[in-house]
Amino acid sequence: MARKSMIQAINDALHIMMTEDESVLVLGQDVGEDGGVFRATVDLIEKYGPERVVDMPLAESLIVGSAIGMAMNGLKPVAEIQFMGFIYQGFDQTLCHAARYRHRSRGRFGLPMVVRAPYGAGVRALEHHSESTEVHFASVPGLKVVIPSTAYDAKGLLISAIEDPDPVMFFEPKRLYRLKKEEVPSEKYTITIGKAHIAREGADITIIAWGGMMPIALAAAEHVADEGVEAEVIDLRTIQPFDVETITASVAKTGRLVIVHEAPRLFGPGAEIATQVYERNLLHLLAPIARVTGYDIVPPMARAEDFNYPNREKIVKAIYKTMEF
Amino acid sequence: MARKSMIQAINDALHIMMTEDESVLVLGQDVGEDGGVFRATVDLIEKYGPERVVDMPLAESLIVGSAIGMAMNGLKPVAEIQFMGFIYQGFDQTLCHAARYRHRSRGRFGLPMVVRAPYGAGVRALEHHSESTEVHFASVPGLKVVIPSTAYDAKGLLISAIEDPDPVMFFEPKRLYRLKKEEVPSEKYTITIGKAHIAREGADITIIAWGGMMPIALAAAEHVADEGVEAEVIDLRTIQPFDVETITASVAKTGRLVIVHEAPRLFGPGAEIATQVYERNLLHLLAPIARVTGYDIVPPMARAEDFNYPNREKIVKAIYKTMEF
Amino acid sequence: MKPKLIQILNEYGHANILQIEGISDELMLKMYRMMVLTRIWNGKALSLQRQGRMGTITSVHGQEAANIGMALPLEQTDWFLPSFRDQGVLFTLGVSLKDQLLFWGGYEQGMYIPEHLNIAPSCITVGSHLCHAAGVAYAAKLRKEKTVVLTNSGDGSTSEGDFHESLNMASLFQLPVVFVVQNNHWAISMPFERQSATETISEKAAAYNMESARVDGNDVFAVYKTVKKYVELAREKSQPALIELVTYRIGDHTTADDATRYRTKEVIDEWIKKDPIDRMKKFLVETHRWDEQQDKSLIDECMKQVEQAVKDYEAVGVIEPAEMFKYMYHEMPWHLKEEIDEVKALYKGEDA
Amino acid sequence: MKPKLIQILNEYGHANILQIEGISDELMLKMYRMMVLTRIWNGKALSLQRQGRMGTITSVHGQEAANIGMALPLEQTDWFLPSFRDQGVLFTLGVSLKDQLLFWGGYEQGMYIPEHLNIAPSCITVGSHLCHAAGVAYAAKLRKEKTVVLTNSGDGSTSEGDFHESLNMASLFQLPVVFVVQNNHWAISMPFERQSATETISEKAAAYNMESARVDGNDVFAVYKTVKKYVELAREKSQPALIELVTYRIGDHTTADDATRYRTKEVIDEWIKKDPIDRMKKFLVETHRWDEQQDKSLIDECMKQVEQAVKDYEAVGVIEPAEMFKYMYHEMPWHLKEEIDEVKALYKGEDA
Ligand SMILES: Cc1ncc(C[n+]2csc(CCOP(=O)(O)OP(=O)(O)O)c2C)c(N)n1
Ligand SMILES: Cc1ncc(C[n+]2csc(CCOP(=O)(O)OP(=O)(O)O)c2C)c(N)n1
Ligand SMILES: [Mg+2]
Ligand SMILES: [Mg+2]
Repeated sequence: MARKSMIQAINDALHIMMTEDESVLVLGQDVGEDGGVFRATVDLIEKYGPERVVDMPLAESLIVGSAIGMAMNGLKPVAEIQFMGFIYQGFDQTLCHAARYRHRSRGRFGLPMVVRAPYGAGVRALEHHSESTEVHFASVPGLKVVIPSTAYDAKGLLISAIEDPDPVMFFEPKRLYRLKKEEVPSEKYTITIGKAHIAREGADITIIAWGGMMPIALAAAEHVADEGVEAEVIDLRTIQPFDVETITASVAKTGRLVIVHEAPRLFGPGAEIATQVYERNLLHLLAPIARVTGYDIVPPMARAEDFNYPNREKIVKAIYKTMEF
Repeated sequence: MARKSMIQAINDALHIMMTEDESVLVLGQDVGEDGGVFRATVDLIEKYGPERVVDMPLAESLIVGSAIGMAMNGLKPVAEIQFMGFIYQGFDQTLCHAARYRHRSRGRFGLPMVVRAPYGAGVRALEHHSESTEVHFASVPGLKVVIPSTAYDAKGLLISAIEDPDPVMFFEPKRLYRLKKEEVPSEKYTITIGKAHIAREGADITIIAWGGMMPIALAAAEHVADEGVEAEVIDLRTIQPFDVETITASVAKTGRLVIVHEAPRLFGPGAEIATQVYERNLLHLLAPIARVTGYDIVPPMARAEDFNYPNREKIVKAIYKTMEF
Repeated sequence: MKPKLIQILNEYGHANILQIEGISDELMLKMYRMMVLTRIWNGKALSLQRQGRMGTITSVHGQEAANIGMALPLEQTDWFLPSFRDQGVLFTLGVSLKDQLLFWGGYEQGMYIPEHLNIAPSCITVGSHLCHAAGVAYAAKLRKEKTVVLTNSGDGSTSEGDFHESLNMASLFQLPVVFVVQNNHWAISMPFERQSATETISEKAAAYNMESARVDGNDVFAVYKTVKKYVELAREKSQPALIELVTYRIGDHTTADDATRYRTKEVIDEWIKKDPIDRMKKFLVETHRWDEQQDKSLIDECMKQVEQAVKDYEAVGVIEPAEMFKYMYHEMPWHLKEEIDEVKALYKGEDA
Repeated sequence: MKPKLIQILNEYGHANILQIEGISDELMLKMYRMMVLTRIWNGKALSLQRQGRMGTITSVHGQEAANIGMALPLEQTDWFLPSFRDQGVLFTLGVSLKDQLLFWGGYEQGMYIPEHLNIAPSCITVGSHLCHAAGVAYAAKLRKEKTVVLTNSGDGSTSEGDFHESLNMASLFQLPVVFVVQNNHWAISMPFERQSATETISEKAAAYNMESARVDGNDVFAVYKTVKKYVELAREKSQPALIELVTYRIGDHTTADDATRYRTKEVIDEWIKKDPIDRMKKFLVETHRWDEQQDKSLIDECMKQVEQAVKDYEAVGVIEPAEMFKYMYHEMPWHLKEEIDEVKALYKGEDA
């Protein structure tokens, strides 16, 4: 056990998997000597050499596309896209190829590959550095989408993603990369993809969140607890395929639901979760499901960033509105 | 007035706009002498010359990207992507640039551009020729998404799209291109983007559909009418921004809703529509909203295509299930 | 600088004798047989399509030498990543006539490639598979295998960004991949000179500091020998190459296309004179390796093979709806299970 | 074939006299002044960043000659499509010091370019804007304007598919666009020789049958004259070009980067000897066009200008939340109106 930040836990997972399995390799922009712009891949090149820690040319379609070829031919590539905002140039490769090779080859070429990318606001950098567009991947049949919210989860989920026989989009909340350190076991462990985690139990209302929204969702839950409202907070962890069972069980108990995500609202990830809950729990619901989300705009640059993103106050407001319906 | 197929109506709209406005130009693969693989652009090159009817190299990112530049510099480009399945290579240009230029330039460079693409099943061709992924565009702030379902609408909506000061994704249901001819006025007319059309009135249940799903939605409505169920059928026409008013008014009246789309279900366009209705009409709803959609799979090739797509029977079944809830 | 066109067997059936040394008679006859078989299969498939017994299909007519010539240098452990006008390559490498009928006939199962063949499923999005090829080659090189990766794409693919990104990577990492581009002069209605700012494809290799060659793609000897040379360089020195095969699309782009809209019959006639099969037959007959009698039997035999494949194809029948869901993931997630149940409930009454 | 490097003013401040004929003293001093101003602004912005008064920012230190030299040949009606290391180009073309502080300081309003300047907002996604440039040039050519389009991108952009697609289009349609690439040797931590399979960028023009040149990018005369030559060719003959400016990124990639992780101080020192401003000053002083006294006043004057800009920037204050929604569409759709109401209700108590 040691105290690790999320970025260290991610680095830890990569070290473990590269040691354990010769077929695991890392590729992306600046992943070698530089160790990645967020330092997710530090010290890998020293240990595993430049052939397994591959500094790629500045070409996202190629990064995803060549990872596909590697996965077809016996490797388990972990591709890093520097920011989610640059992933779209690899969208054709992801949607038309990564997601479909198993199907297209009638099961012969499953692709055990991971595409990692930091997502969401938090570094106050230029345009394209604060995207939260996981829904573009969640809506692609054949992909899995995983988003951790703690250092512990990041390590376990990333190891699971690398071992997964299907392509996994692994989005990392950059605002949490170094926010705090927590105990992370030094050995290998996995966390099941497709299972949500109940981060806080409660009987009055359910909150679903993931990634960068988890700390504020929990803070909101603590806040309303002072006023006697016990919120159950579900960390979704996997966006696709998401854990509909845990969600519906919780809502069956609480009758109320707030969904929190950074992504824009319209046609965002919350819509599907809400719809599934309505389809399954309509008669249990005591109020309309509330969504607390980023707005339907271009993610603002540094100065307006805070206005756009969900925060504790917005969630608390939604909780009360839902409670009082 | 003359009887025209949808593809002829689209061609008609292009002729009218190119005659009326010198800044309108058409670009894409095989749009010139060949007139486009579906013949949407026939006879344009003869009338307007190769400089305004531009056969582009085989490069989708460039087709969208150069259209952006044209729109910045005073033109109104209408770009054709040969099939929706090949649009993803232009996704970065669409999401990061077409959708954002107005915002990024603080209003200076609005982009009056249209990207047309045939979508959906119906030609029984190879993989990538039957996609219905309008949700990838509907979820992008800054874009509009329009899908016509009749020859009349195709003409009026395309003219509106070309005149629109913002980028419009215009998806054409290829299965309806030549299905039948109908009366289409030969003069110029527009249809408001953002307004749905009530294609059939009814008081018992609302059906929302668009594009290639409209004929079967109407057929389903006629079918249940024989059993005394009067369905109101809304042709959404614009997916983003969709006409929430018409929808909620109808559901307030009927209390029941079936949403029909070809696109895969999970995180599909129906989820947002359903969620908005639940948010606004929860107390009017007499049953959960039903979704009749394509499945969450790779669109099948010819032999299995019919199994995947919504048809009259599937809709009728959903109507009865909703009525009997 | 337009590179020289490599030719061994000219359109009159005359071959440069020195250049064909080392090509055994057996191999020559195999080349010829595979070209004939491919053409007969192609003709049959097109006619099935006209009768509504086949889906939309690309015609490989005229490109048989390019197809067969590029396939023969490969070894069993090598890889091939096809696009969509390489039926002849696939047949030569061991894909069955029937599976290709299934594929073009709209059956997903036609996309299955038997485990013993290192062949990717056909890539329909132009150029995307070149990135995959670079990755496959990277994996082979990492493991220090002596494996070569071959890709096929069309002249149109050279305009796509993926072409550029893949060639740059292959050269940077010196990957054992041979990029073959069949320049059949057309990308649907676009002639190559309107597709590309360069006169040839092979000269584009300069941007990647890569070896390249420009070959008469209707000359099976030249195609074979050039591809073989670069396949061996890739194998021995892990060195990539770009090979342009200059050929011609005799047919429409696909059965959905009508090429009379954008090109004249005269040009096609010019190219029919350069037919790869005709010239090979002339050569074989004139050098007494072949005669009309043998030719007739070969054609008969190929027709029989094709007829049998058609029979087998048409015997396959309908697809189970549940098949659609089978290969989306290694393990089926809940929502697909629910959807299968939905489908089963819907179609339970019917044959399907 | 590695093309020859064009140089007029060497690192010792000696210029080829024949080559600078036609560059007036006034223009020389303008070049110098803009380079100095850009460096001072850059240093100030970096120091504001260290103090937490500025966002993440790219440093243009060392690339001033490339920046200013490419800007000066443009006419008022020409277009410029920037990427993100061309502050000097923007200043030279008329963008204010303050607006660039706002932009890097995290204010969207810093992205606004006044109507009289044909400048696109900065493109952060590497290479995408090259496609836009082709489109802008297409529109100009269609209208038969004598307008030239200039783009700037970095060596890293040459790996992207958009680079390839754009240059192919520009050459195919013979568009009046000049693609300038600042080869500053690095794309974050990747040296150019690991980015690209060719030794130079200019030789890539062969794949597009396009004119190209390779220029000492720290030599403002060579940059200016070469860009001017191709801008004029573009204007007169509607002919595209690719120009590689060989320079060096003296600073970290951005203020978020730590270049000591991947490169040594020694290399930087080598390049500091080739500094574009030092050599220009030497030249100006040695040829009696300038003296230390004037230099001191210039620096003072630039510092004052920059200080004023900083004051103006810091006076701007907070953004209204409703600003976020303003330019998403020409007309605001219902859902944005609802969201604005939400935001207004949330923040109504506060200053914002
Ligand atoms: C990315 C992409 N865009 C468009 C298409 C539609 N399309 C199919 S084949 C083709 C032309 C291909 O030309 P070429 O590469 O020369 O191959 P050929 O058909 O001549 O064999 C086009 C545009 C496609 N399949 N993929
Ligand atoms: C498409 C895309 N991928 C990745 C990035 C992240 N990124 C920002 S700058 C940069 C390196 C750019 O290098 P170069 O083009 O040489 O320009 P320079 O920074 O040297 O001016 C990278 C990888 C990006 N902005 N866009
Ligand atoms: Mg071709
Ligand atoms: Mg650089």
